Amino acid sequence: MAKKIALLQGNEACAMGALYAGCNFFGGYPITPSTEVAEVMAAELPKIGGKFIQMEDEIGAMASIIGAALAGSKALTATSGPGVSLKQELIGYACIAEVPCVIINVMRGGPSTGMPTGPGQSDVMQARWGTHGDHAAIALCPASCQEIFSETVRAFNLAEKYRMPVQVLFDEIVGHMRERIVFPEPGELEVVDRTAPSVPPEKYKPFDTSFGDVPPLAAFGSEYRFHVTGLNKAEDGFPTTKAELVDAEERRQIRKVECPEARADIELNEEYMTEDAEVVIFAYGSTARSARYAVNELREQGIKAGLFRPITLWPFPEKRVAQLGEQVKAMVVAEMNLGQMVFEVERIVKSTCKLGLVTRVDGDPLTPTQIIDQVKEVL
Amino acid sequence: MAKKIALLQGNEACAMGALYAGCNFFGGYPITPSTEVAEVMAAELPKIGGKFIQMEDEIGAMASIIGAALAGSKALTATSGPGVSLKQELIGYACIAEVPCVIINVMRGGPSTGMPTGPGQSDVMQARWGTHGDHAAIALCPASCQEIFSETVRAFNLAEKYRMPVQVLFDEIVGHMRERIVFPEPGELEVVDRTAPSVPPEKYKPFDTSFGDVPPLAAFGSEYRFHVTGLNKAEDGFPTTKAELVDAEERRQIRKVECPEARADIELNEEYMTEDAEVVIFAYGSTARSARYAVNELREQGIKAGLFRPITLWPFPEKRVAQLGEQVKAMVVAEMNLGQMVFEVERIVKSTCKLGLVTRVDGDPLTPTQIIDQVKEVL
Amino acid sequence: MSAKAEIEIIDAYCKGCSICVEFCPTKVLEMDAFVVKVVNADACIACNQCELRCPDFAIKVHKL
Amino acid sequence: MSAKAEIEIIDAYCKGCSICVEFCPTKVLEMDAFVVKVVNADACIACNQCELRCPDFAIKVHKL
Amino acid sequence: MVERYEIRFSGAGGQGLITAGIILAEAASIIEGRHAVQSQSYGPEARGGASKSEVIIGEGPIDYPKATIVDACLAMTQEAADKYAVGIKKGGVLLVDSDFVPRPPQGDYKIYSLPIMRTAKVDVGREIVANVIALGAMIALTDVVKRESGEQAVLAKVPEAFKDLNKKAYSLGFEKMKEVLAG
Amino acid sequence: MVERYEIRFSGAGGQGLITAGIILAEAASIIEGRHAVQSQSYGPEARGGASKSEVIIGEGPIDYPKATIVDACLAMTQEAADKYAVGIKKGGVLLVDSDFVPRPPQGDYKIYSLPIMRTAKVDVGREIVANVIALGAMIALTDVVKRESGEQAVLAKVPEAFKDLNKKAYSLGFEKMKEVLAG
Amino acid sequence: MAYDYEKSIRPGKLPHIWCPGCGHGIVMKGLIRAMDTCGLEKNNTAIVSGIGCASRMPGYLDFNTLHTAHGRAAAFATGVKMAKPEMTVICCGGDGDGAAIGGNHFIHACRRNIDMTYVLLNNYIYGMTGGQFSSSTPPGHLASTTPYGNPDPAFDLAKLAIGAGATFVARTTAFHATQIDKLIVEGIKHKGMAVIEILDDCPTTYGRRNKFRSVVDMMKRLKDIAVPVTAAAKMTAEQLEGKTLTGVLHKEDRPEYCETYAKIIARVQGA
Amino acid sequence: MAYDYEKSIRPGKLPHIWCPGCGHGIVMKGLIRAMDTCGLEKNNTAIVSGIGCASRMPGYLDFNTLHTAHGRAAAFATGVKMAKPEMTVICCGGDGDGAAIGGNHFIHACRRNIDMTYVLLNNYIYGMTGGQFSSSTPPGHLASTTPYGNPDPAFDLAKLAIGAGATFVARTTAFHATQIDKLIVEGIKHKGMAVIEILDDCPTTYGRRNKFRSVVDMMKRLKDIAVPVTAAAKMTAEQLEGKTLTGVLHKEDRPEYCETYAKIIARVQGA
Ligand SMILES: Cc1ncc(C[n+]2csc(CCOP(=O)(O)OP(=O)(O)O)c2C)c(N)n1
Ligand SMILES: Cc1ncc(C[n+]2csc(CCOP(=O)(O)OP(=O)(O)O)c2C)c(N)n1
Ligand code: SF4
Ligand code: SF4
Ligand code: SF4
Ligand code: SF4
Ligand code: SF4
Ligand code: SF4
Ligand SMILES: [Mg+2]
Ligand SMILES: [Mg+2]
Repeated sequence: MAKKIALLQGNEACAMGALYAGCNFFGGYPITPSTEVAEVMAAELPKIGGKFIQMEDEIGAMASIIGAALAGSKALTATSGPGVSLKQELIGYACIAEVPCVIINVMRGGPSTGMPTGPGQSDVMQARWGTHGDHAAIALCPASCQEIFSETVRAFNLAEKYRMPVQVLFDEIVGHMRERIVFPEPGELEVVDRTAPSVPPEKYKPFDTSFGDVPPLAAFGSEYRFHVTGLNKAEDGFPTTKAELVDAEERRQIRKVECPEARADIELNEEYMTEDAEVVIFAYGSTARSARYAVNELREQGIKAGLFRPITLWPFPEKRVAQLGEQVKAMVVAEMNLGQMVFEVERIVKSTCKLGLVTRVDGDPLTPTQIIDQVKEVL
Repeated sequence: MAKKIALLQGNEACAMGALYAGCNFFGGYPITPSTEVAEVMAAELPKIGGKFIQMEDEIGAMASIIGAALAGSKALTATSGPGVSLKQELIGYACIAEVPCVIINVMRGGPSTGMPTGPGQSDVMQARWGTHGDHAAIALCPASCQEIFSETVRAFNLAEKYRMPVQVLFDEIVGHMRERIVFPEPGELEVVDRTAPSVPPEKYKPFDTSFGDVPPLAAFGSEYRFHVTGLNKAEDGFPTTKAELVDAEERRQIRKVECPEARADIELNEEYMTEDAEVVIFAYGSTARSARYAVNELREQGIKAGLFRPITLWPFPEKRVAQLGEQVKAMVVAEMNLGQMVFEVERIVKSTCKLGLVTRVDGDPLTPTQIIDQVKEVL
Repeated sequence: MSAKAEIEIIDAYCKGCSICVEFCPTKVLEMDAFVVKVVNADACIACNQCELRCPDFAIKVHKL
Repeated sequence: MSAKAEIEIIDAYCKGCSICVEFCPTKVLEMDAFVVKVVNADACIACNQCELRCPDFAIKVHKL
Repeated sequence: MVERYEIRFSGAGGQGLITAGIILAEAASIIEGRHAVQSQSYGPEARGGASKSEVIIGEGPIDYPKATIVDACLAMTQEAADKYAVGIKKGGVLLVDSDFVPRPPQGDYKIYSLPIMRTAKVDVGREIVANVIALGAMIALTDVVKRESGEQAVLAKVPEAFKDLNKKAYSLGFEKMKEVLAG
Repeated sequence: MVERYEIRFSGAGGQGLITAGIILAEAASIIEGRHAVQSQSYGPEARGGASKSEVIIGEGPIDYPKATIVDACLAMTQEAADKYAVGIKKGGVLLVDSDFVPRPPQGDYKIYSLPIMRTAKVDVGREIVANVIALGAMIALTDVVKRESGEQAVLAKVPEAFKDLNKKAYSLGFEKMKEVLAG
Repeated sequence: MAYDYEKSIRPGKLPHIWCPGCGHGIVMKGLIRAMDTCGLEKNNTAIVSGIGCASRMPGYLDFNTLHTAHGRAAAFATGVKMAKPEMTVICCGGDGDGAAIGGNHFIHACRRNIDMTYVLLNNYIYGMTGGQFSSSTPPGHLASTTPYGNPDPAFDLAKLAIGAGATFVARTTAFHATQIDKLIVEGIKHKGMAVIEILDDCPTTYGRRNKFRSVVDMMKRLKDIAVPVTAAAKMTAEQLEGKTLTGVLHKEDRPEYCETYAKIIARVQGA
Repeated sequence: MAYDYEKSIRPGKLPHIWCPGCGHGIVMKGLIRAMDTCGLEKNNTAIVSGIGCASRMPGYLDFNTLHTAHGRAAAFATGVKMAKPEMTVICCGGDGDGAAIGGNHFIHACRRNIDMTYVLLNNYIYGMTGGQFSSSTPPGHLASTTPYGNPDPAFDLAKLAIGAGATFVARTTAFHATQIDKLIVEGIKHKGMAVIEILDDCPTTYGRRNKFRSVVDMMKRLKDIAVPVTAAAKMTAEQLEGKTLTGVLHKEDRPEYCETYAKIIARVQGA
């Protein structure tokens, strides 16, 4: 049987990916250029008995998905820069209370209202550091409609597996463009559900680390009942200020994402012609499409260029970038902002290769030519 | 005449510093451990005809100070992590609309509600990257009550001079401890006011770069009238999506803070025994007090230790840290979080010296002993 | 019957919503592709409805 | 007069607010430094006021 | 370098040119199994005023998703022509509505004109199908997809009741353009 | 190393021990011109339950602002003693209220006791001055500031109407402690 | 002479960005007439909005104008007003901006009874973002996020404002063009928080989806549903079914916030 | 037998953290009795709060409990309820939490008429943070941020809830202990958004500053100001000056939100 295919907008693909992953709750607030995600969810969720709610604001939207997730749903919200900024406090809540949920950020130009209909990639550092306090972050950054579909599925999987909020960031360009999507059959892509408790209800502790760094999570309304708070908490979920308990939970929450095994599990990169590359372009999202175009051009001109495209932005793919840093003469970071991921790249490759940066924030995408010029300048 | 002296809490010193700097508007929302700043302002402002308003939430508080600042006030708000997270969207607004104002963040443990009465230093990366979009940031981090006073004055000066929001971050320890303050006489510390327009009203453009990267700012209710928006704007203050104009304003807003002259003007560090140091401890806020204690101990033990204490956290003191990186064998970052400024230090000194990190997040301050141990381990 | 007002239409502002046409009690106005035009100047009774209701500042009633 | 109820006080919960003392219509209770104590057990009419109003779950009226 | 063909549809907001672009992209990528990316203008300018829709078609994956040098451009109004009939490749083509674009921007490309709106109004009786006429004409002009693919894509998009109407519109556009080309 | 003297006041919330700490810090840093840092417990425990106030006094700037090894500690209640009479230095001192701390925690330090609350109630007639009595006693015990400095700092803190009362309380505390020390 | 709107509009800013037939232009004209009637001084007046189509209004008006973030107009305006109580402060913006995301600032401004005039353009929809339902979209109606009809009950915005403590609350519609300025004038003259809700039309994102054939249809509906409070007094509940009261719905005298604060300053400084 | 509160309280969690005399404990007892009367199943009930002293309540109660962020209880609760409409959802929290920072979620939950019961503990103050005034502190009163008397008018929270569309609104006080559970029971049984405001006392941060000599004094004031709605009907405006109405202040029938949504699902799936 032929697979279902369709020409879909990136935002539509995102909604379709969410549904594939088992999403059955959407809480949102409209904002350009993300609104189509909500619109598709509003139409599709009732068909599967899921719930769509448009909340009074982005804070309420974030609150609603955390509430729904604790009641057992796979919950999604979609927004853009201003909305993500408003959600910061509750993103931190989802981190500390270890609640799986997915946040889509279709990036526009900013700061503030900025350029609502222009593309941007200037929320990538915010995805790591936006909320106060220490916490880990997982952020994915697809570059095509098909990949938006699959990365949204993966975002749900990672949220469920690591019991935390996961952000998917893509820029307005991929969010709004249309490409062919081949819909995976059910079962074709992995779909992960949170680990349910295996102990009897009276033994259940929502942060029982005897099950590892990611304790099983029950659902409100099941035979398990439990307490959730945004304060530092002990294994039983109740607040504590005991130094050793606070220390343990804070460090565990970073470790569960940043230990080598988790990093390896979460990391996903695409490399293009890097094997023999002397210069590697580091680019993500739609910018990586221009970069790929540039790589082809450069190769034609006899320059051994390659593309490193992180699909997982956070945790940052330190190891692989370090390896490439040792291999190449130069790395060129291309981003649709005034320099953000370049700080991470610099941190990793500083001592090993030259570094170039090409940026753009005027509402138009970086062109292959701009990237090519920067590569030549750095070499 | 003897100077006025008093034993003041850090938070009280902050309020006093603000008044010294000419602050005449406070818009806030209570939150531990920052509330005393508001309490003092509530008592003091009416005495000088200033205005104190407790808003309905932190977003409203931030909005109110931007409004007041545009009406000509020197405006302050004070909060802590959760409040800063909520303010992120409007901090971005103040950036893009170039409105001078000062935000105090008395840092507690967290993410989320975390440990409301415990100290923390885990909002320092948020101070740089918390809001979406590209923007510059100025963040100061005093370590004593006297310095809270003077850095609050400096924060207002920088806000006015660079026409932007400035954050002052200090941890609960300095915020809540009491020390002697010697009040500077009027005139003893510099007090800067925003540059008023020099052109006649009909010629006034609120972002007129012919006056430099920081255009003069008029006040609502004066003979100048103008338009302010959070959209990308042209020199006349009206929205634009013209690529070259957007590009120019976005880059200017970074440049006005990050160009070498501005950096030199904004940067302030304290160094202790660094001249001949073979190992430098990089620490800020109350942690730097422990670090200083540790330096003394280490020196007694014959280890040539020194302390580098950035008072200006952002823009990051890249140049001086790089110099020290070349001088020393190792740098040890000590912070009351799980590793934040260490990323910046690593980025700068990666290729030149060894790097150590000692962190603490359990509600107690880093002790000198912990720091000493880490120094010895790294060496 | 003679016009009680002169109707000025600012073509550059008119978006052709036809509100003025519909509200004019004496059918002075008519749509012309994307903008409105005066087709029956003499019928104007200077009631000001068109000016009052035009969302686009595109029509002015100059009483004679 | 004989007690209509036995009054149980959980010292560990009692915060000594004295609400129960004030609301007891028959002066069964009295403050003793930081906690309440029964001083006039026989007078208790089992009206339940003390239990109802104690904010701390510290007093129980066991009807006899 | 993967070979790419870039087409831009432009006109007034509400003329259905976004849809025309989508249909073309579907014809190329769903029906013919090639690669296509469609994108469009958003923002204040998309609401009223001029709007545009771009389709890039290629035999392999399309990297850069925006137009670089346009192979073929359609402009339905003068405003759209002034704003969007730019960056057309040397030797490319520009098709304009002869009634609404009195002054087609000149350049190193061939300019064709057809009374598209008029055809919709007069020959089909429904202005709303102007975009399908335009699509037919652009396919005739560029041969970027097969005539049948375009038709199939159009028919897949419209409700049963409007299939005949649109079929007619598509054919009219296609044929009128071929006539012009035949000179 | 700058020499530092660490004093901790602890007791029940509301007993005024924070104020006692502040007054001591003022005596040292404002009146005697030395260096002092005062800090206290915050949080749920500060509201009811046990609370503490720490003062570090030194001749030079005080770096680490929290207690490291406590030279002298006061505990007004058993709960406070259990929680906060810890980390007292070898050879240090612990002063407890004899009525409210039946079981002072033992250690390598000297333990003294005074009926502080009782003195306030019986000798001064106002429980509210217990903290000033305690302050007088701690100053007598430690000599960390001069007797007069402490008194001056107390008087600077209270309204005119209460000056005599507090003066009396301070002296009582000071003298009773000296008596105990005199053995 | 035709009404001189231009003197209140910034040179070169017309045509505005609103769609053909959008009621926001009609309301802006009413606001201009009202400010004119009150003789407001341009330099001494601030007009503050949030984000949305309606919130673009300040950009056209030749006063001190502040286009803030979505939902925050009332809070920014509170800062302006507290800082310079001598200024006249007017807020304007949409239903979504003012009552959905901005609901909290709105109700607290009402509670404080701070002296400003809030012109709330209720077009039943989020226009700017393409027609998602707002908290004032009628139940059952269609919007881009309610493909099966809106499940949400709608706010009665005037009732909300009254519940929150606003001391002047009025309502009219874009059809009742001459009432717009009359009510705004009353609002500006009122000392305290004045809310003027104006039922408005968005042909582009609301009208089309909800089967209005034209803007004029939408105008007719506004005309039909409006019942002046005075008339309503004499009507039965059945007759009022589906109708909306217009005119001044509530007016009371309470101390104004900035004045109360000024008294505190005077008291403190006097002492 | 004494009332068995323990069966609803998590083992080992008492004593609670509230200060001596804090009314929050009295309200919690009322809530326990009410849930008991309604026979709520522990596993099928969620209790959601924000941040504040009052918001610590869920931690003690042996149900599904969710202690969220300051002001967000109603929004989290909306997510829980929409996800599992079969659960009983109860919100509780303070005046600051529910009506100051949380005002927007509160009014929108009222508007939606989603089936939950909101127990709003109004102690006129921000207790947790040490006594700053809240949006329900009476004008003129003292708080740590109103050293010269509160300039802010106070919300009438019940009026706000009614204005926002809540379909069941009641009020009582911590003095009227037996009325607490009666009204909460009515609220839980009511299908839709039920708001029960309970005037409460905070001796620590409000009482002392405002010259109440004791908790009992504060209780007496609560007794004095309360007038049952029924009695109020027969009183003059003067007699009602300074009084607060108690009892069921508003009750109406409107479609409940989750039910409306369920109908949409049924319709879509049926089609
Ligand atoms: C924080 C934030 N959230 C969402 C948006 C997106 N947004 C812009 S305008 C708008 C709605 C506008 O509706 P309304 O206020 O009713 O005004 P209208 O456009 O209908 O006049 C929305 C949701 C935004 N700009 N900022
Ligand atoms: C975002 C945020 N802002 C502020 C605070 C600080 N805060 C905690 S509780 C509280 C007020 C609590 O008052 P209320 O809700 O009335 O409850 P009460 O303590 O009086 O019972 C405040 C302001 C916070 N935790 N989070
Ligand atoms: S003034 Fe009246 S009669 Fe004259 S054109 Fe306008 S609407 Fe028609
Ligand atoms: S009402 Fe105004 S915009 Fe509409 S058609 Fe008439 S003149 Fe043109
Ligand atoms: S039951 Fe009544 S009479 Fe008995 S002790 Fe309690 S309050 Fe007093
Ligand atoms: S009411 Fe309860 S807490 Fe208060 S004194 Fe009586 S038993 Fe103790
Ligand atoms: S979208 Fe609606 S509200 Fe916005 S300008 Fe167009 S008609 Fe007006
Ligand atoms: S501070 Fe007030 S509200 Fe909080 S527990 Fe104490 S008495 Fe209760
Ligand atoms: Mg609207
Ligand atoms: Mg309260």
